[in-house]
Amino acid sequence: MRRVFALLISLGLILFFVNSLSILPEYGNVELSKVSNAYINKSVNGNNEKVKFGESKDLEDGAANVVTSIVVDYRSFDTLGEVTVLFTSALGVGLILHGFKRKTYGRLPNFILRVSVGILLPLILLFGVYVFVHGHLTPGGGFPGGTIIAAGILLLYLSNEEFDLSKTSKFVESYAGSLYIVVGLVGLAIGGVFLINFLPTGVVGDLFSAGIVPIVYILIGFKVGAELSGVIADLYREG
Amino acid sequence: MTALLIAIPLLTAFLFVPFKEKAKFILPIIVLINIVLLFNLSINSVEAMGGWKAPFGIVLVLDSASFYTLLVVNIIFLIISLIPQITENGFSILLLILLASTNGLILTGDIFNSFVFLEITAAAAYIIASLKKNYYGAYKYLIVGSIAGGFYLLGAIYSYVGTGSLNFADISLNLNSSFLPFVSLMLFIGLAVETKILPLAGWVPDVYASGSPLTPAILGTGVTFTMMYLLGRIFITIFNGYFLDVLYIFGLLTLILAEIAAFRQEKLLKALAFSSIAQAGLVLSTISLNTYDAIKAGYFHLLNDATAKIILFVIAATVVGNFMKNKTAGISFSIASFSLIGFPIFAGFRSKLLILQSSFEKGDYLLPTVLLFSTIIEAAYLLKWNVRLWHNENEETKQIPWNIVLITLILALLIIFIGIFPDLYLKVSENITDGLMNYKAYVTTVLGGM
Amino acid sequence: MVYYISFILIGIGIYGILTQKNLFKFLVSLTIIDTAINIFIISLGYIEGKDVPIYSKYTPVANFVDPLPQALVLTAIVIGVGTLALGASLLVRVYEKYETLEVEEIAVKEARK
Amino acid sequence: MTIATIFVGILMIISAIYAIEAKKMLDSFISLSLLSLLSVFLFVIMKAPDVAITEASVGAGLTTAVLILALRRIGGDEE
Repeated sequence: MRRVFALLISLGLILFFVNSLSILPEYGNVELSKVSNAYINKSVNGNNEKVKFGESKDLEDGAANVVTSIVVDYRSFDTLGEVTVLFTSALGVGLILHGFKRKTYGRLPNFILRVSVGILLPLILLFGVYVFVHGHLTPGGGFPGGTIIAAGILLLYLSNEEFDLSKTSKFVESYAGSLYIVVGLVGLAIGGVFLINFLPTGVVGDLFSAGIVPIVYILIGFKVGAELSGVIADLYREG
Repeated sequence: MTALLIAIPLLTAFLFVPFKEKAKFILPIIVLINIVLLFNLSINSVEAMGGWKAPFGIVLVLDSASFYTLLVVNIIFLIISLIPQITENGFSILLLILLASTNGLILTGDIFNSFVFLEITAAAAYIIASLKKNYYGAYKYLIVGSIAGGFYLLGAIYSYVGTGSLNFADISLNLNSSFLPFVSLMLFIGLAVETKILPLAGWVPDVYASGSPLTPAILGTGVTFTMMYLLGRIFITIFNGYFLDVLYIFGLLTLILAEIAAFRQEKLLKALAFSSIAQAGLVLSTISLNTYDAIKAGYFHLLNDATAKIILFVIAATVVGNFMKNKTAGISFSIASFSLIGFPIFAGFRSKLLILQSSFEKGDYLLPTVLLFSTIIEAAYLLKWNVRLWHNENEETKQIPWNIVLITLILALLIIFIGIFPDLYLKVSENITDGLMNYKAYVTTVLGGM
Repeated sequence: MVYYISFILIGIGIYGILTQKNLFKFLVSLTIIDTAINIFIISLGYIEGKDVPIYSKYTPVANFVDPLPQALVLTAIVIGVGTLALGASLLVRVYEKYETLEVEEIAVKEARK
Repeated sequence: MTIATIFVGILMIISAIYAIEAKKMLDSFISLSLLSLLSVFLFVIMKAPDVAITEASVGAGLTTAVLILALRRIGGDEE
C-alpha cells in the first residue's frame, strides 16, 4: 500500500516536470543567455572585441577556461559561500563525532597496499596540485584538485594505522580560508569592492595570467583538500 | 563596505578553528562590531561583488527592508551571545557562520547566491540541531532540508532559463509569465522547510524539543525571521504578489493544525515547538493578504513572537521543576506566554489586533475566524502549562544563572513596553514593509534606472 | 532525452525516500536526486554543435555551450558532498545510540524512553 | 550520440533502482558510484569537462569513500 502511494507521488512529480517541458527550450537548442554571452566575450564592463586565445591581452578577466572565470571571478562570492558550506560540514563532522569510541579491527594493512601507497602517493599529490594550478587553463580547478589530494590522504590513512593529520589539516584549512577572505579584503582596500580582481590579467592562455584567479583556486585547492581529509580522518578515527 | 557584514564573521570563524574554545569570548564582540558597522552604512546602496555590475555579477542590496531585518537578526544574535551557558564548546564558531549566512541571505540580490547561503544556514542548523545527542531529529531535518534545497535550486534554474539572468531584480522585470507557476511552486517548497509551513514542518518538534535551549532559541527566532524576510522578498517584491493566494491557504492550515497538535502534547517543549509552527503559519497567511497594513501586521507579529519565543524556549529548557523557586524566571515566562495568547497590555494583543483590523479592511473573514479559534486553543494549553509550572510538587529545582534571569526579564519588560507603546516595533515593521512593497524602487536601485 | 533521464531519476529518488526504511537508503536517495538535478541543469546549457567553454589552441574564438549552468553545478556538487558527509556522521551517531538504522525499530525505542 | 545517451540513461535508471532496492548496503553504494560514473559520461557528452572531472573525483570517489567509511564505523554490513 505504502509502495503504491509512493509510486503515485513520484509519478505525479515526474509528470509535473514533464509538464514543464512545454516552457523549456528543446534539448540542444538552448539560446545563450545575455549573461553567459557577456561572460564568454568578457564584456561585462563593456569590451567590444572578440576574445582570441593567446592574443587578447589585459581583459577584465584573463582565464582561458570560461567556467573557471565564472566560478572564481564573476561569481566568486558564491564560491566563498560554497567553501563555507564545506567548512561547516567538516567542522560539523568533527563536532558530531567528537568523543566517539572507535571499534578496533586488529587487522594490519597488508603489504601490497603499504608499498604501493609509497609509490602512488607522490604521483597522486602531484596530479592534484597540477589540477588546481592549471584550473584557469584546463578543466579542473580547486575542487577536484583538493578532492584528489584528499583521496591520497585517504590512502595514507588506510595504509598506516598510526598516521594522523588532523591537527595539520585544521591549520591549513583555517589559514587557506582566511587568506581567501583576506584576498577579498585586499581587493576592498585597493579597488573599493570586495573580491575585486586587482592583479593584471595578462594574456589569455598563459600560465601566469588571470590575476587573482589562480591564487584563489590554489587557496581553494588547499582548503578543500584539508577539509575533506579532515572529514575522512574524523570518520576513520575516533574524534 | 556592505560585504564586511558577511566577511568579518566568516573570517573570524575561519581563524578560530584551531582554538574552538576561545570563540565563545569573541562572538559578542563580533556581533557588536557588525551592529556598529550596520549603522554606518548608507541605506539604498547596492554593492557589486568583485565589481561586476547588476545583472551579471552578484550584488548586495541594502534597502530599508534589509537594513531593519539585519538589525533585528543581529540583535537576536547579540542576545544569544550574551547567554554563553547555552552554547556548548565549539558551537560558537557555528553561530559565527550562521550570523554570516543569515546576513548574506538578507543582503543578497541574486537567486543562486541565496541558494548557497540557504545551504550554509541549513548546514549550520543541522549541526546545532544535533545538540543534546538529538542525532535522529537532526538527521530527519537534514534529509527534508536537502530535498527542499534541491527544489530551491531547481526554482533558481527555471528562473535562469526564463530570464537569462540570476539577478532578483532582473527576474522580477523579465520573467516570462509561463514560468511563474513552476518557479514559485519550487521556491515555495524550498522555503517551506525553513519557514516551518506544515506539510514540510515535521522536523520541527523533534529538533526544537531536544532539550537544548540554543537550538530553538536561535533557529526559531533569528533564522525564522530571516527566512520569512526572504519569503517576503521573493513573493512580494519579485513576483509582486503572484502565488500569495496559495500561501494564504497553506498558512491557515498550518495555523489550525499546529495549534491542535500543540494542545495534545505532553511535553512543554514539544507544545512550544508546535506553537512556533502555528505562529509561522499565522504570519505567512497575514502577509499573503498583500496589503500594506497586513504585511506590516505580519512582520510586527513576527517580532513579538520572536521576543516571546526567546524567553519561553530558554526558560523552558533551563528550568526544571517549580517556578516558585525561580520567581523572576517564572514571571518572565508567564508574561511571554500571555503575550503569545494575546491578553491586553501585552505586545501580542497589539499584533493580533492589527492582524484582525487589516484582514477586515481587506474584506477577509476566514483569517479572523481561524485566528480567534486558534487563540482559544492557544490560551487553553498555555494557561494549563503556566498553572502546572507554578504549582507542581517537583522539588529538584536548579538555580538558573543570573544572566539568563536578567536577559529574560529585560525581554519580558520589553514585551509590556511594546504592549503599551508599540511605536518601536511598528517603526521597524513599517520600514520592512516599505522596502518589500516598493518593488519599482527595488528594481531601479539594483539595475540602475533602466 | 536527457531531460527525461533526469526527471525519472528524481522520481526514483523521491520514491526511495518515501518507501525505504533504512536510514542509509535516505542518503543514497538524496544523492540520486542531487545527481539528477545536476544532469538536468547541465542539459539546460547544452547547445548542439558547440564546444567546451575553454579558450585553447583548438577553439581560439568563442563558439561555446552555456558556461553558467556548469559553474552552478560545480557549486551544487560540492554542497551535496558537504551535506552527505554531515549526514553520514549523524548516522554513525544514530547507530551508536539506537543500535539499529531501521526507522521502525528506532520509533519503537524512542517511544519506550 | 543519441543512442549512446539513451543507453547510458537506461543504465543509470537501472543502477538507481538497484541502489535503492539492494538488500546489502555495500551493493547500494557501489551502484551509486556507478550511477555517478555514468553521469560523468553524460557530462562529457554535454561538453562540460569541468563538471565531469569534479563529479568523477567528488561524486564517484569521495562520496563512496565517505559512505563506506561510515558503514565501517557502525560495524560493517548486517543483514
